[in-house]
Amino acid sequence: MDRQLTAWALAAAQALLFIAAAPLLAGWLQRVKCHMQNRAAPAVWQPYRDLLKLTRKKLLLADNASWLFRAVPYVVFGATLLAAAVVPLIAVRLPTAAIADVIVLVGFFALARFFTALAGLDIGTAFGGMGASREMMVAALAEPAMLMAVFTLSMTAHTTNLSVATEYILNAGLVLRPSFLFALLALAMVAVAESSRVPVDNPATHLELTMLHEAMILEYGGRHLALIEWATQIKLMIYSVLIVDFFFPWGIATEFTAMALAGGIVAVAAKLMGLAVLLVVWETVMAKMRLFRVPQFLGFALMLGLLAMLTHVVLET
Amino acid sequence: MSAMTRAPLYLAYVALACTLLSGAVSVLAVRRHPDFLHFGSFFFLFLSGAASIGAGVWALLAGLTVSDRFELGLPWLDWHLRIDPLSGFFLLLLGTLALAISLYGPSYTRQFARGPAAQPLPPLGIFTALFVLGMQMLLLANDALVFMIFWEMMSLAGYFLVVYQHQHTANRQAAFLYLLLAHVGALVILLAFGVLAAFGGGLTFDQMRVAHLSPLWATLAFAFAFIGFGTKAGMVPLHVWLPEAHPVAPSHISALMSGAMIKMGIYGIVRLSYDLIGNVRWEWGMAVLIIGTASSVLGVLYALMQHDMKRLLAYHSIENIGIILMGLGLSMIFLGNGHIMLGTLGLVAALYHTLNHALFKGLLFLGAGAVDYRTHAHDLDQMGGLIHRMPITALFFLVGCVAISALPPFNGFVSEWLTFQTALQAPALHDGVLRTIIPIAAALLALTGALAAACFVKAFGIAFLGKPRSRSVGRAREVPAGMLAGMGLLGTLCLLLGVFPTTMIKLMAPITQLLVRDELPSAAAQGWLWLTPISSDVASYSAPCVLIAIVVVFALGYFFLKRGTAAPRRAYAWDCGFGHLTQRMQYTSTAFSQPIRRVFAGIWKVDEHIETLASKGTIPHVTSLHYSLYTQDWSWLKCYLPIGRLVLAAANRIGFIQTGNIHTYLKFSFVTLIVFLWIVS
Amino acid sequence: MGIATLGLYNQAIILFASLALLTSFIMLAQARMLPLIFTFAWQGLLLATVSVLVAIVTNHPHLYISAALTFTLKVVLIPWLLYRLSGKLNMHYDAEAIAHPTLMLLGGVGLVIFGYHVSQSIVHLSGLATRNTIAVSIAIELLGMLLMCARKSAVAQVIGFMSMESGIFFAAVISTYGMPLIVELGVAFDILVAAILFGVFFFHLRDSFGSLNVVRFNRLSEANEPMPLPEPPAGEHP
Amino acid sequence: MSLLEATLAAPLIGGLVLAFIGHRPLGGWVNVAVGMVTFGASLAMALDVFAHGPQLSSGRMFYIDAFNVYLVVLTAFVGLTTSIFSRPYMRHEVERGRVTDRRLRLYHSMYQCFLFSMLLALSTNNLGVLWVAMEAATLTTVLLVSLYRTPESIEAAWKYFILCGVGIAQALFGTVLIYFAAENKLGGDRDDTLLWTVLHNSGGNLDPAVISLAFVFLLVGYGTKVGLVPLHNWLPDAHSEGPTPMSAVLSGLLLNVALYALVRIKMLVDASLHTNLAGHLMMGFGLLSFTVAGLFLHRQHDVKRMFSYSSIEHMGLITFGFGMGGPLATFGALLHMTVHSLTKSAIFITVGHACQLAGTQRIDHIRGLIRTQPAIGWGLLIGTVAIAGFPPFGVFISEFLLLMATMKSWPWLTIPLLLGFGVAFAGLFRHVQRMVFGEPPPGQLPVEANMLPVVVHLLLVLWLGLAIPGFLSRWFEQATLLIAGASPL
Repeated sequence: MDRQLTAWALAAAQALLFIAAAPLLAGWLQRVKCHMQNRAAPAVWQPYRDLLKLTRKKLLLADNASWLFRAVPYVVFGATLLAAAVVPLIAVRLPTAAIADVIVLVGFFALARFFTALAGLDIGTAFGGMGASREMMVAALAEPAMLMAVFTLSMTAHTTNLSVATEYILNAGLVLRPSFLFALLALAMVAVAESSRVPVDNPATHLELTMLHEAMILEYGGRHLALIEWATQIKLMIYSVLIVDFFFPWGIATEFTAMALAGGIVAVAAKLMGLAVLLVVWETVMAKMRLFRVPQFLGFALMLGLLAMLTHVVLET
Repeated sequence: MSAMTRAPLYLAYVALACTLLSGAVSVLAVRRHPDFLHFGSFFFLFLSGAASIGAGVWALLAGLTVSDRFELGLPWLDWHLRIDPLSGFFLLLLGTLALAISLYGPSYTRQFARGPAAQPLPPLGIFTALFVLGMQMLLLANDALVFMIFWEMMSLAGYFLVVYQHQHTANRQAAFLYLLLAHVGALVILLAFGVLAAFGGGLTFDQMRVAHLSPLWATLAFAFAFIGFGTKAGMVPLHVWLPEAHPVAPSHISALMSGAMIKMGIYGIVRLSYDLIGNVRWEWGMAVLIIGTASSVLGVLYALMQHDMKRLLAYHSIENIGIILMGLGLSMIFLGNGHIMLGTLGLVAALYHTLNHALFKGLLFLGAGAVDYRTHAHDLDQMGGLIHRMPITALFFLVGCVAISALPPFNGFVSEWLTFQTALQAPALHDGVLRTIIPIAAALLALTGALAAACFVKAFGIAFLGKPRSRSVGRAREVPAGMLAGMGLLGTLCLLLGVFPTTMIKLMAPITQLLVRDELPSAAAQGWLWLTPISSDVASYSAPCVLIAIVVVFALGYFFLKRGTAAPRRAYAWDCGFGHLTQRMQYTSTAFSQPIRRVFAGIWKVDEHIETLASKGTIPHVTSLHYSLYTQDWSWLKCYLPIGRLVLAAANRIGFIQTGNIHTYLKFSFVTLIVFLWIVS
Repeated sequence: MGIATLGLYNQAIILFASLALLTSFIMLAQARMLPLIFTFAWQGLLLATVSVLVAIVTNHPHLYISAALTFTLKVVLIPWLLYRLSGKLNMHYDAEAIAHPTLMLLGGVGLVIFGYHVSQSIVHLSGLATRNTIAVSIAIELLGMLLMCARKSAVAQVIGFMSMESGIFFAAVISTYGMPLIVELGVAFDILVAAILFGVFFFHLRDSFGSLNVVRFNRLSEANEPMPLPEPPAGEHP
Repeated sequence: MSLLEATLAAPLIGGLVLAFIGHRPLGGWVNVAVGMVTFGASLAMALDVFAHGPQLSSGRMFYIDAFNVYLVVLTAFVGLTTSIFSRPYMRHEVERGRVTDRRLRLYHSMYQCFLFSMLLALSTNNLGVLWVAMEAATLTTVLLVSLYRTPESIEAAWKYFILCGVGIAQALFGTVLIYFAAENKLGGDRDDTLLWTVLHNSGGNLDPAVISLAFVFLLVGYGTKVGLVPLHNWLPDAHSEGPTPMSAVLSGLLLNVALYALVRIKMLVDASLHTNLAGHLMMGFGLLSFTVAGLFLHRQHDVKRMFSYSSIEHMGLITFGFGMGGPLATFGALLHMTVHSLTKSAIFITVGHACQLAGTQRIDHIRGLIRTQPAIGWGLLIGTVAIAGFPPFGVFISEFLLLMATMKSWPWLTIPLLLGFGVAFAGLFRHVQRMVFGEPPPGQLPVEANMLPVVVHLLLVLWLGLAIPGFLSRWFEQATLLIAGASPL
């Protein structure tokens, strides 16, 4: 019973840490990017400042915004928060992992996306409609690709429970699985698309031709925008942590001792920073692609996912 | 003891009696006394729905199987009736929908009592009753004759309901197509029963159960049953009648058709393949899985191209039938390979999704009916902004949209999740091909889910959000309380079934016990909070936690962010600083689906027409531009049209027999005589 | 058995039967109306004679009755009726062009052979010395039908019909010494009524079609006005 | 046996009486009254037979057994209901000036004579008399087909006359041959040799060669009257051009009677021929008629023509059933005979009113019946639904049985059968739907219609569909026992 309590407490703590750390990752990403592009870099804490500022701002709503428009940020944030709560960040065997497995995780993202798109349509602007339409198209292609990658892993681990899967891979030690390689690539491409980074989308622009995600949330401001921005950062972090957990789980805590947990934190931080650097490199060398080349990009991801699954079935069993 | 054990059947009889009464009462609903329909008929329908729910739940809870017979029908074949958990489950489904529409109907049908859409009321009541009666009886049927009689009665009553507003050509054509395919399907079903009867030595289901069929004949019987029932269920490529018939019927009837009638096809498939034929083979499962996958993907893709609200919903029925079939197919594959537990899981997933689809599709059709009732608009591109005019309807419709898009924590998600879980157990199979095909099917299921979400973002966003695109929509009002109650009932059930799946799965245990002699002990092993279909290590899902979490987030947001801040200020939309917005600047449904249309080009037969009108003058510039887009169903163009042409061409060819020249006629009989004489001598 | 071994009466039966067959052929070739009617009457006479002879040979007295019936109907009443009608419709002397007369005669010969072939399987039952005349009766019946198929004039068709009847009567006489009395009377009555009705119809036909050429009676043809084939729908948009 | 004689005498006397007073307003009523007497007598006789089993009249002139007794009742019943319908119908025709007094008299008198000849054909024990009665049925109706004296009607009557005459002549030849065979084997009293009872009891030892020849002639002969393709050409013309009551009785009763004769012959042939030749020929004929007629339904422009093709189709199905033999199929065929004649006559009655309503028989010009006169519209719609084989109407049950029987004995024949059902249904419904629904043409007014017969017929068919009453089912079983030699139970 006591152990149960500690587990739950740890789980809550991890979730809080997760959402607290998300802006930090974004900040770090921004900073590295600026360095790489020879620009003056903002502080790593900049995202926190932005969020705080936004929450303080007075709320301004478009005149025909409906109740849905005002509910959406909370739904989005709630869904993302849940997603964050079930991903093992520093330790496995945490009870919250049982709330939802990886398929439900995808479901949470879908929920968030669904309502964001509705919010985009609510005001009745052309941009909102455009954003919603394009976002749903991208999602429709990204989701099966992601699931194919995830299925490969969960078939290997005989589970869709994230924590259990991570632990399995951890215990299996270093196995050179071609399927994992393909799955990693697929998952990375999907992650790029889903967290609206270059080349699929460009978060740092408000140009009609390049916006996807931004177009939907154009009309938001104040605390609503804060919640959505935060949710976006959490989403990016979730994807990164997923990749880390699935493919380089080493260092994650398997028992609830202070030592192990500290080690877990350090390990995950290091891994995330490394991953961020890779992402920045990628974003710097790539250019934003035309909307209708995105399907080919994601189609390639889907193909990789299928390949991963096939190699798993054909070669590894 | 007997009274208690037979109670479900008696309750079912009560339901039948109430249905008949509801039909009988509506005979009196002549133009002067419409209330006989609005209150009398629907009141009895309400009772009937309640009674069938009672019967179904009782049969499920007690896991009873009660049979009975009547001195009717053929001299050597009485009417055999029987209620068991399976039919109980479908009775529950049917009763729930009947309940909902009996709440919704009284207000909705007022538009037929007077005004421009006035129609004679008695047919509506009578055939609604016969429609429900047909379904109730075919669920209770325990021999082929009764089953076929009421199966056809259901189809026929449905025809009269589809053609109810017969002054529109569309209704007549749709109704004809519907009845034609229903009739052909029924004949094929008849063949399936014929095979079973030939081996079982009789027409009663009990005789068929004990019949021993060789694999070949069993497969043949299954094929007939699958085709016949699939026609009713609306699986690709036998689906063409569905998107024609459902939109033109009155909306509460569309709800009943899409929610209950096509499920009878699923019932038939389950009943025949699991119960009557028995020992399922995995090859059948392959066929069902492939057809199901095709139905789901094609259904949702075609739905995306629709801009008539009810047509769109109808295509989504095809998609969901596809998902159900995928579950069934997986279940058959696993059963055929001897994995009883996984087969059970697939079956549960399929049946669960059947119930869910009944609920949210019924809800959505009722919502579409509510919009139609106030605005008389079918076309999405004329709607918009209804969330301001009809907030409660919008809320319920939104619930339906979230549920059908398989988003947690609503019910659609649970059943699709179970289907995924089943699919992910593919490694348990020995056949490598199966192990590869099944995950691919799962990926396509994911694609379906994502596309469905896109489609319902479009449906809800275009219809309810933004600004009204036509004047009548701008003037809409909220619908009467009765209609809201009907929708509210279904909406609440959508949420409940999504949040408490373990309870429902426990309730379904007797069905799997009956059909595959197994159930899912592990599903609720961790208590009602945790849904763990296989084991807690493999996969788990806790819908209640999800719901709680979202509520908590709302609460926190209220406390920490909202409280104390001033009320938000209203202003023009920013829209990147572009000027005044008119409703014509909004995305239309056609525009919304354009990217997907480009990505999946070739699935549809798309004809685009752009007519530009250039102005006179030295520098011609375009003054007006008219864009029109038709998307057509390939299966219609490539399959049905040719058949129709073939038949008519044959009919035209054969006209030479009737030349009108008496010499020809005499020669016919002369030659016939000579030939026969030659044969016998 | 050769014909020589038969008695005189039987030889006469065979002779007259073959003559009746000949009359059928003549009718087939006969283009003019009046001679056609007379030939038909002659055929009736021959058949009546044959039945009398059979009656004498096999001493079945009631065959005299059927002979009398045949005589009254086929020799007196019906020819007279037709004569009167064709007089009224003043078509005594009109002739119709027969399509491919030789071909038709050859076909007639073929029918005779066919009738013989058919009768082979059954004649052995007959106790009659002249049993092969059954083949002749079948041939007469079929020839009558051929006549109906070939001729354009309604009157000619009626004659063909009647000669079919006489062929059947003939078969009844020589194979089974005639049918039971009541049947014969009933048949005779029916034929009489039929003849009268035919007469009525000649006038109706003439009034409404202006001629008795049956080829013109094709208003009820279905060969024209076929159904249009379905076209692909123009999309869901109205 | 006086009851049977009453049954026969009533229409004969009625016909004679009506020949004098048929044109009076009273005539229609007398017609109905005679029909009632006939029906009452036949019903009483039926109960008598039902109580005491098959009955042979003194002088062995008539023979009533389980097979023909219910056909007699059916004939009397449909005759009665049709006469009820024909009273207002013919009065309307007289008002429209399509029929003069003389022709009205002719009509009423011939109507009864026609019934008489059919009853005679059903109840006689003598194959020769059967032939005579069949020919008489042709002769009595041929003038009614041309009652309107339009060129089309006269042409139709002429074709009817010639084709049926030729056909019936073949039947006569067949009868002669049967007599020939029987007379050779049985010898005995010449007048008995054609008696059905004698022939049937002697069963088995007739000469197969002669019998098979005879069967061919009889099949072609009576088959012409049944309307089997390709001998059917007279049927659509006669049905579409005559007055509607005639169409109702022609397709409701005459076809049945001809088929009855055919089945009787088949029983003889099967008894003496030990191959299944007769059955196979009938199956082939039936299937051909079934499919061809189904196709023809699609290309019709005249509503009465269309329904006459549907009659051909159903007759083909019944012939197929009888040809297949076997208790199940025979039971189905017998049931189908009953429900078809009830439904089809009801449909023709409704169609008659519909044509008077629209003033034409062209399908393209009949629209929106259900708006102008709901009774007629629903009647036509429900009748069509019933004839198309939808439950809960009896036609469904019989077709169900026939399909099951086919599935048992000739599985691969179910495919053409099913195709035929589908094609026929589509052909029938595509037209009827257009006539019943939609907006009526401007100025279309209701007519005086007596829908009682329709209601009664359809209710009976519904009853037969839900539950076959005990006495009727026992009749069918006895008849099945008689024909197929085994009971379906």
